[in-house]
Amino acid sequence: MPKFDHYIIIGNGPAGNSAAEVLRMHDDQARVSIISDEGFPYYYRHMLCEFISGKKKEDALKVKPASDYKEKNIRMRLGQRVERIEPETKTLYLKHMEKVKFTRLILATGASPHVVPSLSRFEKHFSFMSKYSDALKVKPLLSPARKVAILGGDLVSLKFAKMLSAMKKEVTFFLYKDCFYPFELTADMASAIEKHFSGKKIKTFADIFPSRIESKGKAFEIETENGENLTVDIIFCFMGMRPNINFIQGSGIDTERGVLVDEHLKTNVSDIYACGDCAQIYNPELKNYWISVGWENAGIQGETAALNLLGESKVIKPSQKKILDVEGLKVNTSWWKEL
Amino acid sequence: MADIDIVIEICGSAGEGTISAGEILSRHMSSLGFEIMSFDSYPSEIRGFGKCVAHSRISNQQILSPGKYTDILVVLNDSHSIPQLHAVRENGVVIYDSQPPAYHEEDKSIAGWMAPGMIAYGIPLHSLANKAAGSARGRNMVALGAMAALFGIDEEGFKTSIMKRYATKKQVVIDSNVNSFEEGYVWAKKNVQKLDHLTFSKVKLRKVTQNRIIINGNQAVAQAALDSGIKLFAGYPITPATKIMEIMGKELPKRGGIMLQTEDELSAIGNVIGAGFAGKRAMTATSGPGFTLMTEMTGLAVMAEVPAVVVNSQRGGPSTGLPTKTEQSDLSLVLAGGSGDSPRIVLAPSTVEECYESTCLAFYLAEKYQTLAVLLLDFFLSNSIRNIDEPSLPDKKMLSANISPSKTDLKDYRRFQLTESGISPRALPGTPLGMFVATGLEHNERGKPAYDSKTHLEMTEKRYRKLDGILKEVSPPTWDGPKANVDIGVISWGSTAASAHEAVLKARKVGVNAAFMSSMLLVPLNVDHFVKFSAACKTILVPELNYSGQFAAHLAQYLNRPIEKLNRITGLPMPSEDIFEKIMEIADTQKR
Amino acid sequence: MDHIERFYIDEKLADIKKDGFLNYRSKELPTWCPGCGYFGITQAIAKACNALSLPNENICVVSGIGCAGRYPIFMKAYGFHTLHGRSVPIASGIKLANEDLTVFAVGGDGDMLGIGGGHLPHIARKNIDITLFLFDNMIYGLTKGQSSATTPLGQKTNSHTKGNPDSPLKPISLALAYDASFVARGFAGDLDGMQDIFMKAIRHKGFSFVHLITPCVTFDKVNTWDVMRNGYHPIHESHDVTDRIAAMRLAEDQRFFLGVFYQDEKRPSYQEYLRQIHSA
Amino acid sequence: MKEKKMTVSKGGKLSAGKKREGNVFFSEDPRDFGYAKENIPCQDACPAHTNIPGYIRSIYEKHYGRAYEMNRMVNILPGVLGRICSRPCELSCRHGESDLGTSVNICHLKRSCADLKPSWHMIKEEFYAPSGKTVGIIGAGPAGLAAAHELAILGHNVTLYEAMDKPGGMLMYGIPAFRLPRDILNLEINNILRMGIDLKTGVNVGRDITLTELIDVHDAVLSTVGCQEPFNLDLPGEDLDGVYSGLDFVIRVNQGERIPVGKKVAVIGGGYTAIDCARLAIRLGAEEVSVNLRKTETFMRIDEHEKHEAKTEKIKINGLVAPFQINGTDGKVTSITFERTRLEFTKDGKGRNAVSIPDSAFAAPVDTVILAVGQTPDTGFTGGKIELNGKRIKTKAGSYETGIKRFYAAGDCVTGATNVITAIAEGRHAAHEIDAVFVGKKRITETIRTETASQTDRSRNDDFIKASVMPTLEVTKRLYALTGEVEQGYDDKIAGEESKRCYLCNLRYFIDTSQCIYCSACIDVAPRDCIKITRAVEIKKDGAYGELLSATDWSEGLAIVIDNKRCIRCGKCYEVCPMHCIHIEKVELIEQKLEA
Repeated sequence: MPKFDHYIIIGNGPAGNSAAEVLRMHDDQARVSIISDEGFPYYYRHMLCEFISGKKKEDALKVKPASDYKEKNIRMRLGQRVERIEPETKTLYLKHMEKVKFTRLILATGASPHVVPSLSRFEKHFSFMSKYSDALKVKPLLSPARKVAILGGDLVSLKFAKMLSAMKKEVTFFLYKDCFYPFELTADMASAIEKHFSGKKIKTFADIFPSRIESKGKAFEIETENGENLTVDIIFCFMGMRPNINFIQGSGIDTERGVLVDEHLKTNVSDIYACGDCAQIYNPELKNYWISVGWENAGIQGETAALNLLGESKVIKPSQKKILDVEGLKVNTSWWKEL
Repeated sequence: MADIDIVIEICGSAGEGTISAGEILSRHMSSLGFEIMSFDSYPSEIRGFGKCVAHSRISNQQILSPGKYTDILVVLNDSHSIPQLHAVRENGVVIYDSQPPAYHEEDKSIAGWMAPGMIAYGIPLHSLANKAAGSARGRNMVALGAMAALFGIDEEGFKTSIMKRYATKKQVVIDSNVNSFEEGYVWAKKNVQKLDHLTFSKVKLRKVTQNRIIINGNQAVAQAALDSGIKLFAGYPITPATKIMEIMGKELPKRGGIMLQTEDELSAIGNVIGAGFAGKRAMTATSGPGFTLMTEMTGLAVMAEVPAVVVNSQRGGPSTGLPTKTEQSDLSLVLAGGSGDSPRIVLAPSTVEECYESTCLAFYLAEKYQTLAVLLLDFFLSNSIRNIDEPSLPDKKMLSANISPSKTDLKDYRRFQLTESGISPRALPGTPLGMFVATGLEHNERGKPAYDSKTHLEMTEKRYRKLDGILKEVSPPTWDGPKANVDIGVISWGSTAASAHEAVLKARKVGVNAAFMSSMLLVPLNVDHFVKFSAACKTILVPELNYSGQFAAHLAQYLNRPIEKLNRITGLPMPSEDIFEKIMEIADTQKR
Repeated sequence: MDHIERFYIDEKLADIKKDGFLNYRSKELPTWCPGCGYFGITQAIAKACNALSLPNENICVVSGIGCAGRYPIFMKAYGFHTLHGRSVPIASGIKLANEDLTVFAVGGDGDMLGIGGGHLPHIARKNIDITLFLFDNMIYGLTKGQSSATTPLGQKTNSHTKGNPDSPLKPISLALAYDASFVARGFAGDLDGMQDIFMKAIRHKGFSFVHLITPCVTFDKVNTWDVMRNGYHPIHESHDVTDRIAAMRLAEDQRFFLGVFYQDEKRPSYQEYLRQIHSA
Repeated sequence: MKEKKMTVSKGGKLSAGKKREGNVFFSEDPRDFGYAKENIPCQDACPAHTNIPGYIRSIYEKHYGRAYEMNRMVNILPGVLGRICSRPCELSCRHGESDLGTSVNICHLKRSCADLKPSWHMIKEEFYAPSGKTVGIIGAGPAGLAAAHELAILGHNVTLYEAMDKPGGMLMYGIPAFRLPRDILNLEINNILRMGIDLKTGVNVGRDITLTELIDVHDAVLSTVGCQEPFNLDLPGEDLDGVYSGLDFVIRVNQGERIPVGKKVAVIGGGYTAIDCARLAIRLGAEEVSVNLRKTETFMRIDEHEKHEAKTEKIKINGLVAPFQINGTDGKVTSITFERTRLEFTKDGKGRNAVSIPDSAFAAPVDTVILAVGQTPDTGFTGGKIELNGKRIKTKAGSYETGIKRFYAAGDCVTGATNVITAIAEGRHAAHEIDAVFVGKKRITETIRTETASQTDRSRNDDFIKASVMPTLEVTKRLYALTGEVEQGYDDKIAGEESKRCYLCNLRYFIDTSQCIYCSACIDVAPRDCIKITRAVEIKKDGAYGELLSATDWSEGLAIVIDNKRCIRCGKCYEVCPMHCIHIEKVELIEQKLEA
């Protein structure tokens, strides 16, 4: 009997791709489509730093060649944005004015950089490093830049600051405890980082916000809360990530910080699943909701969501705590971010 | 400094400005110093549901064929463009409307059909056009603007090209086009992140030494006719030859000539024959269906020995067929159409340059040999726009070719005198003592109807003898490649010949021992050269745009050997890529 | 207070459905340019056929080439889309073979007066009972805007960029001169007027020549809807349609008139005439 | 419309269709009401049925006074509502449809007509002759004020009994001054009172005078006491120091008290009062303020502007938590224990319930807890003689009359806590009912007024104007004062730009089917799929039109119809129609006052 199933995955990151592969592996009949608003094919996000510094070329970023999708008969819709989901009719409304029907849907939309509301009025001055398109934007700006400011902080930003400093840039780091990602920075970790940075001649402001940022020609003037003034050529913002769920709101799929799912990664609407950085899951151990962080975990969630979509009932659990190396300091963290 | 050789296709619905966008693009790129070859395909409905494709190959190196694979597809109409996607390269670029007025149902949007490697840029063509000019008409210009921004084409120069194109229109039309372009440019610059690597901005261009003109086959024919001293053009509108008439309507009166738009092709060729009889150069232009009508009268020109130049720009299929598609299937009609044995001149140019050259030749030969000359173009060649070096004008000898009777001749004037050359001195009306009667009936040397077997044989032989002279007037066929021990010899004609030539050059580059031959003059055919060429080649391949292999069949009677054929009737010009593949396939077989 | 009558679309739709003129449409949406006058003519033909309750299967529409050549595709009837200008002979053949059919010959000014103009005098003087609809938009639309046989003198077209050097034919005068037994003119923007004419033309026993004025919205920016609407006047009720000289005077008047110019009901059609002489 | 034969006019020209200039038509046909409901969604969404396209057009024409009056016809406090309205209209604005951009800032425009009306703006009220009847109204909140105004116009003597010192009710006491400056409020209240309304403040009905006494002195008594009684969560620890009820908190701050709130404040609840409490707490010096919801932000019944301003002021909104108990030492709050919740569908499958997750309790340290989980009416003043609907006053179905004769009730005390614009609408409607009883017939009815209109000067460019942002006070300047108004208002330039964005949904474009030749010229120029070859039109149960069903088959295309629900009034079709058979009408839902 021919099947008319159409499984759609929104999002072309590790969660979306592993979900697509699992679906195809277990079901060679159904249509499988990935829709992504990014124009560039599935890439290694962590290599973006190397990409903008010129160490890695564009092709090295690609996780797999286009032919792989052709062989697996996975339809790829790049550069297409889903504007609205209508679960009653199982229809997606795309920004370029196309309606697409699904029989089952996996949301793997990932997350976007967050800017704290008090700084949101300066957002237009900030550069980000979370997507390939960000990197493309930043790349030509970076080489002529001499002075760089970094706001917030996460593991990538520390690595990035080190890299910039090695590129002989003058780096100023505004280190915010609250915004550190994916965990809160303890005081001793913060001071260790400060110490480490001063060794690399990176100026650090700890928990001091800019109170004014203005563009002056191609540069930016920053006035800090404690009255210091500095001029920089480019400002990077690393204040953690927020799940990409805006377009889901109002559809009847429940969201809070992320898309609310149960331990099977099912949303409140039947036939719709969520996984990866956009999913918000309750965990009894933590007595809290959590959101996945990181590449591998997204992949595991993608697989789980796909298997459950196909009728299994696998339970997702936060993995064991893991030790991360932050600038020489051993830090215990898990792969989740408490909300 | 890089090289570039890319194909851009703009695909839309008829009436959406698809063709004009393509034209502006080609003209602008040519003005920058690029080589271009572009052509359009469009339906016979003016508006409505027909599909239009403006296809341009743009390169900084020589181009002989239009290019089979698309590097950039610009989508003005999704449903028409979906079938065009198969020609887009694996990592090609697709530009489409991201803001049409209503939702596409699933699979009606091009966005759903793109292959995984393709790069898609969604531009809100509809709303930007609306914003720029208050209507969606300017979507084509928005698309051009976006292309300029994406592929590094100078904005200001492009705007000038647009203004030039609409120079004769009202200011509001010019403005809305330029504004739409601007809107697309600015939007794309601001909002589109470039993921491809195609750019015109860093390309090394050849130095332009000679005056270059942008011209299509129809224009070249019209220009050559004007340069050859045409005095009357009579015509009836028919795709794809209409443009020749329109140019004549504009240009001919300026030179003291007349463009006569007749009520039908019967009348058109009648007027041409009338003018020819009176000693003036005249021409008509038509396509297959019109030529079929004219065969009522082509025989009259041959029989009455009146010069007449007829252009047949071929379209597809029998009957009304495929009015807006290209094909080379009128060959048999033109070689033999009409009643009785009627020798005529048939010239088939293969490039826009040759369109000019062959038209000049047609006027010269028709006048000198007092017969019908048919120029065989095709839809593609008629509409294929090229930038070419300005052609050299026909010389004095060619401009005045009539062999007039001498005083001695006039003493006892025999208009249809049997001569060695087959040419009988022709008196023009107004010439004292030269009066005669021309007729479509078989006649004797004086023009009197005569149906006896001797006269009919003598006169038929006389008319055929003209062909020997004609053959000597025209340079022999092109033979490119080794003169002996050739593995694969490719023979072609008309527009396909250019593609074939390109394919042979490419094959030789990869080490295949191939040679190429083509002849602009199809009747009379330089059989000797073809026989020699054939003898030098292990395999002969004849690619052409018809189903039955009309030229291959025509050649076979002289070559007396098996001929490999490559036939296409897709309605599109012959891709050199297909010929190349065929050559490689044959080369493979030969090795085994 | 002057109350206006309200417009309720559900009632209107019900009225239209009940009316029945849609039965004379095929399923195909017309491909003419939006705004084309041919839509108006199409509408009026459908309404006339409906008003006369003509059985669809007894209607036969024959056309040539051109924009009007598409017409049979959009009408629910027997249709024949033939060669350019040759619709009249084919239509005449059909009528001569089966007198029960209502036969329309449809064509534009290029088809009927240009390439096929030669056929016109002959069908008129034979008085074969077909109705000829001349869709006259005064230009060649399908070949993109060249002068046609009815393009006004001096009008700029794509073939005559300095102005059309040929005087236009006067279809009404021609038809009168050719001795057509029914001669009328309608305007594509006047639905009621056209319907009235069409009903008379179809009922008429003999050759009916209906000249229809319509704008070409794509290629003719001179003879536009509004220019036409303001330039044509209904024939006054007092006109005697049996008076050919009066009709000729109207046809040759500086003003353009709409309505029935001439109708000779007494003259037998070709087939009637044949019967008469053979039964005599 | 009748089919018209072509006639020769005086100029010898043909006339295409019948022009219908200068005609006005009134209708009570359900199709017309349905049309207004579907096609003028903003007006329909407004509980008071404010003529929104009408007043926005007046702003565009710079007739701010007229715009103000258009509002005042149904809403006597435009300057107030222009600031604090919960704007149900904007949710339904057509400009906010997914492919059209964002809604028009209707509320901001309402404010701008109040702000920008000229100093010589003159009010014209039309009064009915005095009736000699008297009405007592209990509570001078929005519903009471609206009712008083309407009754005064209808010729009745009104006495307002207000328990507090000043009139205005929740507007005066329940909304912080940084959202609603008091001078604006006083001005508009005085505008009502100067119509001869007798205001008695400081009168507590039930204590100073009984309801029975009141009914005796008046021909009718209307209760618009609103909701004053905070909901109780009955949490353990509610009696601790540092625990406040939200409404109480706001009223006390509004009366000038600076309540000490400590560093960490947890607000429980997700309504306007909750957000107001949180924003006041920040202004009172709190460092960390959170708003805690049982469900999620999605289910908060406040508009996005307020949410955004709150977040800008660093207020955290926490979802999926249910307060379990309040903990303290020495009678003072120290922390609050929450349980995590998860969402479940309600029985009808549309809403959500928050269900506590077992074993998920956790404690958060706080200095102050503000319980702002809603209010109910306090019906103590009736002395318990009245039939109730829960805690609300019960009225007869479809009426404002209570179980007691000549005693009416309207507004939040009947409906439960809603919003100001609903209260105003309720007050007016109650006044109309009382009037009808006095007079013996309805003197004010709703009707659809249709008028022939001409083409507007709206251009397609106007559709691409971005929504104008409301200028706001800098965050740093906000937090140190309790009164500084955060939103600064549009100037006439911004208001003009914003007004251009309105699609003028009150204009109806339609095709006269008797003249249409189906040429699709209109469809060709349409900017979206707003014109259809139609095979049928759905009729809804209430008699209104539903969707147009398009025909793909020529023989089924009954008519070409403009779908006014999709129309964005660009006017292109009107311009191109060769038959001139597209007509424009202005359709308005209006109130008609009957006159002898």
